[in-house]
Amino acid sequence: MTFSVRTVPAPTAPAEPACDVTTRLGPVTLPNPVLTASGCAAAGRELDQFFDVTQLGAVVTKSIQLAARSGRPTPRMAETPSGMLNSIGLQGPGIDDFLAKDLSWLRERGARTVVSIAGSSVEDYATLARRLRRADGVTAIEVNISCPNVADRGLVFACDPVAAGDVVAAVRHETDAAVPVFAKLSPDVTDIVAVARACVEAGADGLSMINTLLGMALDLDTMRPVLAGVTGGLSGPAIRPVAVRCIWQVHAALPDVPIIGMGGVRSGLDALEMVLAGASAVSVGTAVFNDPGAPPRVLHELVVALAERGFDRLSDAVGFAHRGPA
Amino acid sequence: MTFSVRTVPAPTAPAEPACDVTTRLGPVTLPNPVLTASGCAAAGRELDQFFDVTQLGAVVTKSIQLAARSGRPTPRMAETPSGMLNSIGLQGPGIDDFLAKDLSWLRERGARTVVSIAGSSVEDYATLARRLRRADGVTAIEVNISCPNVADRGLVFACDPVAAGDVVAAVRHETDAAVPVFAKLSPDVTDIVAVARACVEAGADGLSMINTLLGMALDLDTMRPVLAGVTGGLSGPAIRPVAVRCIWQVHAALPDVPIIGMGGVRSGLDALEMVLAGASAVSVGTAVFNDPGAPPRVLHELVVALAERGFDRLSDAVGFAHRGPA
Amino acid sequence: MSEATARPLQVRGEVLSTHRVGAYHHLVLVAPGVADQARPGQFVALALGGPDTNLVLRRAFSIYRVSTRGVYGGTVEIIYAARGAGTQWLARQVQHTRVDVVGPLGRPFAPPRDVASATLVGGGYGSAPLFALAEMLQARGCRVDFVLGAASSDRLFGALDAKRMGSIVAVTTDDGSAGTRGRVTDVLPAVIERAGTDVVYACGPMAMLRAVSVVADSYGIPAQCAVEESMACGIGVCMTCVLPVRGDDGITRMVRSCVEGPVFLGDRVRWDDVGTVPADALGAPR
Amino acid sequence: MSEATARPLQVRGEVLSTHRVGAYHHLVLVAPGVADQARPGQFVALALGGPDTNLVLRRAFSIYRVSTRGVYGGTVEIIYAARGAGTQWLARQVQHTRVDVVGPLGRPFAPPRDVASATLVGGGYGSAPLFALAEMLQARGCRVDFVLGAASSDRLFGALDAKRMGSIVAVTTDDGSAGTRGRVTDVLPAVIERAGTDVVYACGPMAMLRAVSVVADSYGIPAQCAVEESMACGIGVCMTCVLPVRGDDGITRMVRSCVEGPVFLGDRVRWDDVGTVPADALGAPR
Ligand SMILES: Cc1cc2nc3c(=O)[nH]c(=O)nc-3n(C[C@H](O)[C@H](O)[C@H](O)COP(=O)(O)OP(=O)(O)OC[C@H]3O[C@@H](n4cnc5c(N)ncnc54)[C@H](O)[C@@H]3O)c2cc1C
Ligand SMILES: Cc1cc2nc3c(=O)[nH]c(=O)nc-3n(C[C@H](O)[C@H](O)[C@H](O)COP(=O)(O)OP(=O)(O)OC[C@H]3O[C@@H](n4cnc5c(N)ncnc54)[C@H](O)[C@@H]3O)c2cc1C
Ligand SMILES: Cc1cc2nc3c(=O)[nH]c(=O)nc-3n(C[C@H](O)[C@H](O)[C@H](O)COP(=O)(O)O)c2cc1C
Ligand SMILES: Cc1cc2nc3c(=O)[nH]c(=O)nc-3n(C[C@H](O)[C@H](O)[C@H](O)COP(=O)(O)O)c2cc1C
Ligand code: FES
Ligand code: FES
Repeated sequence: MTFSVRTVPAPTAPAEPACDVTTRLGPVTLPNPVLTASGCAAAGRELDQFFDVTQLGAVVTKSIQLAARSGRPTPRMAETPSGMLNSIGLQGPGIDDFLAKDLSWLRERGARTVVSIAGSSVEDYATLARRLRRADGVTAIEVNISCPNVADRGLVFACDPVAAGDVVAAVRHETDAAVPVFAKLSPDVTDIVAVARACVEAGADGLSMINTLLGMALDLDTMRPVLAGVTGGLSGPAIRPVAVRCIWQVHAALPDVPIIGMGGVRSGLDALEMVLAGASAVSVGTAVFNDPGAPPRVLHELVVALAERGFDRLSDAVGFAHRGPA
Repeated sequence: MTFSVRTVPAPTAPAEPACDVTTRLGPVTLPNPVLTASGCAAAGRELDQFFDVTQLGAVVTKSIQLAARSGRPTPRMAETPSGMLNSIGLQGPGIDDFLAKDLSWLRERGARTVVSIAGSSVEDYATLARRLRRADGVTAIEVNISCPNVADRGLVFACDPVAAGDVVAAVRHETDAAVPVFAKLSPDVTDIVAVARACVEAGADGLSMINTLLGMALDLDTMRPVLAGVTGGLSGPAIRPVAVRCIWQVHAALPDVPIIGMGGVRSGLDALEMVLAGASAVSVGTAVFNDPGAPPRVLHELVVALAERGFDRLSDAVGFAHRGPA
Repeated sequence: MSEATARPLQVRGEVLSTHRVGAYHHLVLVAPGVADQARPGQFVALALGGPDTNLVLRRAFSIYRVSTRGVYGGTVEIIYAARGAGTQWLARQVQHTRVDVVGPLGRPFAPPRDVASATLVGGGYGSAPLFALAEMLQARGCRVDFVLGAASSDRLFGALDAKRMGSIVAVTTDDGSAGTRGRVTDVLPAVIERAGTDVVYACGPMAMLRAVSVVADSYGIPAQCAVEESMACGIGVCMTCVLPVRGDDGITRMVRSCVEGPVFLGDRVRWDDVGTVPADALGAPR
Repeated sequence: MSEATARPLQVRGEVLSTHRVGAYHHLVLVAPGVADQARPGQFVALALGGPDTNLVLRRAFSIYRVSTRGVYGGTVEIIYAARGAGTQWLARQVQHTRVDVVGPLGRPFAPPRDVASATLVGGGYGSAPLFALAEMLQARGCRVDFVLGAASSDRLFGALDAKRMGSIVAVTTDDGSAGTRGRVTDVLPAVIERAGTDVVYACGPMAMLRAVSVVADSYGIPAQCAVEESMACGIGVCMTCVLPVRGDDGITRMVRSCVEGPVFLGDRVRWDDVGTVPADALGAPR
């Protein structure tokens, strides 16, 4: 609560929704639009100590790969003005451990789960999707395409509409039609609408945006990069204007494609900004590090903010800023 | 001084340099590496009320176009976490008025001047360069290529290596060899090194980076974009990690090309970070709005920081973080 | 306040005292040097938020009063509404907090060439700069009348000062909680007629300034209006604070309200076009 | 401090008092509930900087002391060095400032199964958590000795408390301004030998912990070391705080020091490889 937020209503349990906050993400309807962000909530268990994770629209898991990964050396983070850099390097268990320990816990707990997957080849992603098809408790798949493509000299999939489309098509092909596939886009591209379009044409049910911006910081004592990984991903309130712009542009170009918005959301008003720009759901990432109670607080504040503005339904607010008040 | 800075030595006049801070920008040597940023200092006159602008390495002027321009409607700005959005729309006098009133004042005042130019066609830029060739008092030209190219459906020159190179080649062709031409790059591209390379191959003596990131904010009362121009440029401390990364990447790829670094510099330590990443000079932009005395303060703090780290010459610190302490 | 317009200063100020006045806050800042140069209608720009703030822009406030003498070697006073992040931060500060002050900024109200009857119109905290102006005018032998308006009585600032200084003092509130229910322009014509007004001075919201201009125009008298546009720098370098103003040559330009204003002649400002770039403005897109 | 490890709480804390102790600051926070659960070696994570801060991450601090009773319904005390932006902000706060507190976090020091002779080694503010530990150990009948080290005497924390509680108290400073000139490990062997140490508990900089581990190893006794790694979340969700630790199965994993630590067995931590991913670690790049 001492976090920098634009409004701070009493941090109580979500109020009786004054408006219908269910939200449709392609074939799936969530009870509300507030999710965690991949890599900022592990697989939900730690946050469940602070609030009931089944209260959220869904838990989005840390991106899972085929095999266990140790990630990058430390230091893995640097604080920056209103933001942070991270270079975790996707440390995590492989898909087997994830299914056995994390997904099963989430399912038993009764949480909805968006499984984020990451790979270094189209085949990796396809295999992960195949494994998930046989698993219970997958509400949606978020395809983290901000990974280097080993087949293309390490060029990040998300930076190339063709490669991005290939990954999405492979995942869509392996996934049950009832499970929506969301492609997670990187803002570090010249034309995000082109990548968005390629993903949708390849079968993505929706788009998640934005992933972190590539950034870096130097340690002025050692005079070397702070991060062992040299560059890292910039997240937090600092990037929110970029996230809102990306959501706005893509919603303008593809108004029927559901968007999960993220990037610097700390408060219900920040979430509302993304909804008005075109997001059907909102993920809370870095804000969790400052306030483990942020996701339910954001939901509560969003509900209040929608009601104050006379919205009976969240869906009426999605993309409202493109249309303007009547 | 109450601005958010990483260090706050006494805000006095620059100390006797403990180290040689002259810096080479291609054919030109400046007495020190701290400049203003284009569009954040008008043409120097207003700041001269707060400090002696001849103390700076150079004044970088607001981007000048052929004809006078009224810019965009208001609101033209929005504050964001540790940053701001602007959509000024390059309001300014045309080149004639600029030469008659602004450049002549700067020359008489004894300031070094980097003239920033902007256009909407390659021919515009060439014409501007031709006009400047006949003018006295132009220390360098900074080519603002973050402008829509009318010949290419409004695609921003800086987003396309070929278009960027065309502009630079045209300006270089019209400019005296003794006057360096710097191309100012946009971070909103998939591969900034490719654009940098194209500019250098087209004859740029150096590169300025970064221009603002494309961002946007919504007004949560009106539920419409805050800016009359809808999207705007994000600047300020929030973007510094992106700027440092761009400087780092380009310096790594083109170590002999001088770079003017900018993006969120508030203090001498911020400037040092850019120098260590590869910048030979540093522009102070948004920080001036908070602290009109920022440029000389940054210079003073940079000199102190260099001396504290045992640098006898600024040039030894340029790109030092790529090499690491011996 | 002194008469000479000099260059603005940047000084390390300090909060001397702060207290509430109705819905507003009255802040006294030690700001050596700024006071000596300030003229009525000018403003100061304050850097708010402390060392680790995420606020990067200064905030502009009209100068309410200054004192150039005394133990503090010069104080500047402002009246402000705590609405957004910066002003809310300011409202939490206590004595001795350091606040970087830039000022005085902008063009002040111009006194009439001859002795004249002046009507001063203020809306909300917009009345703050009018009292120093009144003092200056009275020192020059001018008659001074006031019209003060606000949404409600707690947003009415300076009615007592006005009563002390003004010949006529007319007060309006939107909700009728003080004075006449209505707008300042509902009562302004009557005041102008009774006072034989030669010049109107106004400070307040844009809509009020526009309406005041229309009334003054209809009486063929000039209105000097202090406008409030969003400002990023306050010193003329950023071009965020522009509005369309007709020049002596009849040409409309997008002029910076921080350096060419905040005080403009009402009949020069194209009130209906504020927030747009009129098609006939210099350099307008064709 | 209570014995049960329960889930961490997030509470709206408040500064009760703050004062300097040598080069450090001693902060007493009202944090209802946190105190009741805290065990020696655990830490709290504080959100610093106020409503408009540009600081987005919490800061971790070892719990120095708690009090579960009294009018404030539970206080937590920490000893901190004001170095960066967050701790400098904290040092400027006075009574009543609100500080959001998450805690207690992490795995505490494990008491020995049987009555034992324990040597507690602290470096700088790292000695802060050792006094509550000493109390707990003494309550279980353990002998407690202290080795406290610091760069200089002003960075030596708790020497008086140590003298009150410890059988032997050895002090070292790098500059010789207090105790023996040198490092804690210069005097640790002698203490271990005199005290017949069964277990070492240590908290301080990484280099110290590593050296203490080596000494303990050479005596064949366990060392419980509380590490300090950069943490973004402190609650186990971000993976920034990892270091290479050998498990019961002999396999090295990059484990989170915020939830699997901060207390580790010294011989399990691969001190030489901290800051790297050892090639034989689970999931290391091939
Ligand atoms: C010449 C001038 C004189 C002024 N005099 C006074 C005065 O005497 N008393 C008073 O209470 N207010 C005055 N204002 C308005 C005052 O500047 C804003 O209330 C203040 O900037 C709001 O800051 P905030 O941090 O509370 O709001 P935020 O919403 O956090 O501000 C965000 C940004 O928008 C700008 N902004 C927001 N509202 C306004 C506004 N109304 N006008 C200009 N910029 C704005 C801020 O400066 C800041 O850069 C004046 C403005 C100008 C231009
Ligand atoms: C388990 C644990 C216990 C600690 N106990 C204490 C204590 O009792 N007393 C004390 O003074 N300090 C303690 N520290 C270190 C304390 O967290 C840092 O001094 C503090 O975070 C620095 O914050 P800053 O705002 O001053 O520095 P900044 O440089 O502004 O911090 C920037 C970021 O880096 C992180 N960071 C910086 N230095 C450290 C560090 N040494 N360790 C971990 N993170 C760091 C910060 O948390 C923040 O996220 C502890 C750290 C950990 C992990
Ligand atoms: C520490 C950290 C780890 C992250 N890990 C992942 C990840 O594994 N997969 C992914 O798609 N995004 C990852 N992200 C990006 C976030 O999901 C999110 O897109 C980004 O941080 C912007 O949102 P925020 O500003 O709310 O954090 C990570 C971000 C952070 C800060
Ligand atoms: C209000 C404003 C106006 C700007 N105008 C220009 C311009 O005319 N030409 C240009 O090349 N860059 C312009 N810029 C970009 C700056 O020169 C600079 O590249 C950018 O703001 C990043 O630096 P900063 O964070 O220090 O401001 C402008 C920036 C701002 C904030
Ligand atoms: S506020 Fe910057 S030019 Fe007026
Ligand atoms: S600090 Fe986030 S996992 Fe340990």
